Amino acid sequence: MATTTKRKKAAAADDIGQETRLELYRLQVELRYCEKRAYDLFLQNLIKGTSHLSLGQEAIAAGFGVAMRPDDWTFCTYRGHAHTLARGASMTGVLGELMGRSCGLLAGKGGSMHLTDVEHGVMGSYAIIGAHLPVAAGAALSAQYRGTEQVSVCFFGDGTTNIGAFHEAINFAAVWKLPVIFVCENNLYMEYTAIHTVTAVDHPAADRAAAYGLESVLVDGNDADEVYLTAMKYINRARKGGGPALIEAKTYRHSGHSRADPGKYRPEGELEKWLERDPLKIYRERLLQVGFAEGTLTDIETETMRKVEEATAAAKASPPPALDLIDKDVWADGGAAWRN
Amino acid sequence: MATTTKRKKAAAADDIGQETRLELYRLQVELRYCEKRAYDLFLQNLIKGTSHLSLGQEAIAAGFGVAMRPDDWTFCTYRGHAHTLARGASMTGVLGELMGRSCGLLAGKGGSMHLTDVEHGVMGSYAIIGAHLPVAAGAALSAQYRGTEQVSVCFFGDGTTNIGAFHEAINFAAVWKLPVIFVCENNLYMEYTAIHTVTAVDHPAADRAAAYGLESVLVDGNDADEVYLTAMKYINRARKGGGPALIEAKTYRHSGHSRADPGKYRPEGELEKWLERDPLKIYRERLLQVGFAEGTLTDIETETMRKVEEATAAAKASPPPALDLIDKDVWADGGAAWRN
Amino acid sequence: MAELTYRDAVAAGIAQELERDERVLFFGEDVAAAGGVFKTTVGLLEKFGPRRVRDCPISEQAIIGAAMGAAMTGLRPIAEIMFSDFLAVCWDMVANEIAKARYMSHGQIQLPLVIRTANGGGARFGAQHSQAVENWAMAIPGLKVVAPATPADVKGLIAAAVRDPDPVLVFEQKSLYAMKGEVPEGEHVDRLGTAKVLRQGKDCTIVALALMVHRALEAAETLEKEHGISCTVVDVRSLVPLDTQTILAEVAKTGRLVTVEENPRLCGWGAEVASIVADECFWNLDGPIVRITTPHVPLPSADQLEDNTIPSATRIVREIRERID
Amino acid sequence: MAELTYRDAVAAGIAQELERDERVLFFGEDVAAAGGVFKTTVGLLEKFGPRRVRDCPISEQAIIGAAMGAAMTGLRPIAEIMFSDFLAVCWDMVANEIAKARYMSHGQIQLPLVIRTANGGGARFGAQHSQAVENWAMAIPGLKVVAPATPADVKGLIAAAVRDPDPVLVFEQKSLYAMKGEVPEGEHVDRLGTAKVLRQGKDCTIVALALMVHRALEAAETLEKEHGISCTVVDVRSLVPLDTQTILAEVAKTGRLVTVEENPRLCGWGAEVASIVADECFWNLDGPIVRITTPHVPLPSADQLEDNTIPSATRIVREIRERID
Ligand SMILES: Cc1ncc(C[n+]2csc(CCOP(=O)(O)OP(=O)(O)O)c2C)c(N)n1
Ligand SMILES: Cc1ncc(C[n+]2csc(CCOP(=O)(O)OP(=O)(O)O)c2C)c(N)n1
Ligand SMILES: [Mg+2]
Ligand SMILES: [Mg+2]
Repeated sequence: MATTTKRKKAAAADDIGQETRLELYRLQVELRYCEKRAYDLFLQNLIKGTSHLSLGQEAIAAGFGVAMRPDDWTFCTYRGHAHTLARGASMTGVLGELMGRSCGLLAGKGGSMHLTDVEHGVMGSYAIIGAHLPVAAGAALSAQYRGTEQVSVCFFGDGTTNIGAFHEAINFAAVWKLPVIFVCENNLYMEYTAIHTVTAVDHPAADRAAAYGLESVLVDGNDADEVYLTAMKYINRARKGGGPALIEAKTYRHSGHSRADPGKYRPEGELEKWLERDPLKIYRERLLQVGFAEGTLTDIETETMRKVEEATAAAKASPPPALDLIDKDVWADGGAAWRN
Repeated sequence: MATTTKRKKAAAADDIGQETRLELYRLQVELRYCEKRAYDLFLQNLIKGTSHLSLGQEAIAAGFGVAMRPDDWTFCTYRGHAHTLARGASMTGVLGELMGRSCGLLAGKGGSMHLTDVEHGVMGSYAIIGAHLPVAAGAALSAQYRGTEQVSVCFFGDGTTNIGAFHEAINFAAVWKLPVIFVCENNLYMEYTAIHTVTAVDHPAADRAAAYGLESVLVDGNDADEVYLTAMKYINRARKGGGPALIEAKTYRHSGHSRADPGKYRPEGELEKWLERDPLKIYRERLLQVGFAEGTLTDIETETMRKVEEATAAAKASPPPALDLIDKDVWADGGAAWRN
Repeated sequence: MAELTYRDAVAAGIAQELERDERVLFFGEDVAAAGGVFKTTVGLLEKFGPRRVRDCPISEQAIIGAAMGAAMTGLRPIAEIMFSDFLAVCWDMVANEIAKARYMSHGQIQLPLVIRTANGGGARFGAQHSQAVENWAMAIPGLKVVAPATPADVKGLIAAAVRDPDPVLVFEQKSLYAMKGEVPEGEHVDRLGTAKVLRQGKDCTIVALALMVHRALEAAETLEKEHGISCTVVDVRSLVPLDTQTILAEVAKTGRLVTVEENPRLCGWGAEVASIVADECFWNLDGPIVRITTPHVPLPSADQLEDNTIPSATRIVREIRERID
Repeated sequence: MAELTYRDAVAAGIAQELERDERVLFFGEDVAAAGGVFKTTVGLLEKFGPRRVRDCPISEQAIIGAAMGAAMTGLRPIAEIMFSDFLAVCWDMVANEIAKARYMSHGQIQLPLVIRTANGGGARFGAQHSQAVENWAMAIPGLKVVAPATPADVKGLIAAAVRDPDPVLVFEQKSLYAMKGEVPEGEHVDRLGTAKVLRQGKDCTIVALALMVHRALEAAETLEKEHGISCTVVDVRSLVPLDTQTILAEVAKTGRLVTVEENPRLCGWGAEVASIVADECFWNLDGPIVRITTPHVPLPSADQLEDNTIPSATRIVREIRERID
């Protein structure tokens, strides 16, 4: 596994164009700023219910977001704000949904755990562990059946590798060589329980790839270049009929599992160690190293912050959803009638 | 894998006492004769519903049956007649249940797919694929919790390795080091579909053991000695706190999946090839080779046939279950009341 | 009209839709090469090939999840769950994912898909292969549910289900597979949400579903001939949408309602129908509402036990004689 | 009497039983070290240690299956399913295995086990974390089902469930976790199968469960004070066994039944109660049976939407005013 990782690191230096690099940075900054804003909005009690942030995990969503074709499909979990934004969904739509406003992506009907933006290929966020892996396989089946060369990308956590649907979906995809990339974001914890205490192997996804005839792929999930290159490799392979991949990206969430969680179960010093490996920090340093000007980066940061402010204002200004939505859209006819 | 198998074969020659050998033979003969009788009883329409025979797979049930301690637990599938008998359940009780008679192990309430004999450690036969793997793990948890050194043995087919509960149960058992042995009887087919067409790896259980931190164990399921020695090894290890094992035993069913199935999906010559490797034939030859007298074996055969005849007669003579059983034993108070 | 078995009508319904629409594909366990364990899909693989008719691993969650993913990206899959009892192993996919996706996504996600399954008892298969679980599905907002009682209905309702833009569960009663009946020649498409009045009477309205329809009809014959009690029999056919207009109208005419349900007692579909009638048709009722159901027990296996657990025509006759004057 | 939150009463109930009986053990996801995502099991690990209070992988089938295997071999496990919606991922274990094992085995297998779960809406968690699914469990023969509405009841019914020789599902309403109430000091064990009459009235009998009990009580206050309509309120508490004696007696007194259900409309527990009353209490009814339920839609997330979907006291008042003279 260590070797795989090294080979990727080396490749990273060469294969990524300058424009792509800037986009990878811009996207990570967007995801970071928007999540931070979401956190502020909780504290102001403008976001009700629950919410699960990807702070610290941005490199994965960004790396894949940049590598995907616009008509590819993303399947997310409740921890899906970043993945949704990474496909180009409107920030106002995301923040609005978190706040339960009518401008929300789902007009407030779904909530933070169910972000969906079909126009941008975000085919839903799924809040029951494991459920979306089979669904992502099904989308891949559809691409294969219709010969569209679309690829389906499915994100999930380390804890998800212990549920039955994980196993069924990956075998199913492997047998039919479906163009689907399963991406395990290993952030070391399920909700509050360390993954190693409940899993029989060290690398909950990578050590299980062989059980589906797949190669073991373990990457540094805090290095956007590495994620991007890995994504490109396996997405392109899947697009050409090479079948599915299972990728484990090691990362860490800076905040608690959800808004209610102060993260007290973490051993002392762990967060600090990972903050050293903050994907944004790593990437900013790398860009400066490879010759980007400080000003280029601060421009991106300023511009992104402006977008976040704009989106926040728009979402705050948006009214709550109309009550008649309650009885809408159970069925394709727009209604909810179960009887005549 | 090949090496593992060879090492076991070599061991087989030395480690098995003569008495054990005879018991292994006797048990295989019993399972074979009883299953054949069950088949005859279908043809006479004395067995209604469905029924799944283990003809050709007897060495596995027998090998484990002989290796287990009386207080160990067995968990079977719908294809569980042999495993139930192998723990000492009454043949009349088994045939009676298949025939829906009041002498049946379940008095006709369960049917052929649910054979249970708690007194003999047969903790149920489960007809929904995969369900009993977690249950077997739970029994093992109970043994571990109470410090009884009991071991739980769970039999299932190759097709079962693709369902979610398989994955959950084995990880769960591995994490808690539970004394449970998962035994995959790989008979090459699910119902009518060849396992290799729906599975991403060649050995559906053995190639997945590593996903749970377990060693890969592949044995010749038609060689009762090999099965017995493997069973002894892993059962004893589990008993001493060494945790679970996942064993794949290659075998073949001589008849169709269930009574309705003529087995037409099999490639020509396949059955014939496997009949050459009939576990009873193999074992009988081996016993003669290592010095048992022909007469000793025919005595066993005659005596077993007598038992089968006796059991058949007893089951046939048994009345159908009393209708008041319908409203009995939903609850521990013996009744079925859902209201006052 | 052609005479077909219910089993062959299933195949004919699927074939009709595969033929018509390239977006339709069909998959499940042992459905392709073997033609299904109930032989309901014989010949489909031969006719439509392995791209459109597929055998799956024993992975119900993957099967139903795949149907969902395929449906939201433009296909119109038909997935088979071999026995309806096994819906329990993929219930999350059915009840939490498929049923809710359209609503939660504010209408962005469409799920034109069909789940077919062999439902109900009578084959001595025991408690895990004989359940009538149509009420499980009925209880979930976002699912449409049909349970056809005849060859013509099963073909026509499968076709309607495939063409419907929403997820539909088709409960085929496994004891009916061998039943023969007339099926319209050529294209046959029925309508979801429509009950059928099979018989008109004066004394009592029997509302039944699937296998129970036949038993209700048999009971109604006997009641008429031997006991002078004249019954209307309504075949509900579709639980969601529910044709309450027909049910309420027929109950209003006779003043009495008897439901005959194969599902076990508690929270069966008959309870829902009873509660609707007890509200909206209350002033037309001349006496108590009677529910005849499988008792609230798991289904026993032995033939005599099973036969005395699922409602029989005899039991329907007896209960109606006792309860309806 | 001590004042406890519903949340702390859950922990107290589990602790009482762990203390009393060495065969009891408790496991689930994030329940031990973290004390549960709803903080309902805080302190149990510290008090009883990791042998008896355990954190599990995200493997609901394994968790419930393990509870089953442990129960049939002599333990009395309590398993937690974090949100009741997740029962769908292990529904086979619950509905097909646990519910049927005793019956199928002709009484050989005993399953004294408890499944606790956080049920219901009100927390803006959206359609997959807010369902009231007590009717799913009620529909399955072989399961006992309770849904306590107060801290005292949740402690006492958990204790009763643990001591019961049969499998019991305890539906805790997650919006009630913060509610405070008096709980008897010392050992407290309630009885399954008993409803409670919380208020006597003349005009109408409201039958409610869990969170809806509080809304029914509030509505009854308003109806009495502001509209001169006097209502009986019955807290069902236990769906299986169901205390039909109490329900029938209370409906007979007022002549009217209104059920208030959090579950969505079709096949809710209220339908079952309505059908029982429409049969056995028909001649005592003075008017239609009214069911107030969450409409038959998945639950929306935004606060205003959620508040207008689950039955509120205001809606109960309005419907009763419209329907009861
Ligand atoms: C079937 C199911 N079980 C439990 C939960 C509750 N739950 C929500 S998130 C979570 C932890 C998931 O951990 P992981 O897969 O590592 O993802 P992460 O949250 O770390 O991104 C759990 C247990 C759930 N949503 N679904
Ligand atoms: C969840 C579930 N899906 C499907 C079935 C139907 N079914 C019964 S046996 C069987 C094949 C099982 O194959 P395998 O595990 O190899 O066992 P074998 O019958 O070969 O012993 C299937 C698909 C079932 N009982 N349960
Ligand atoms: Mg995680
Ligand atoms: Mg097999």
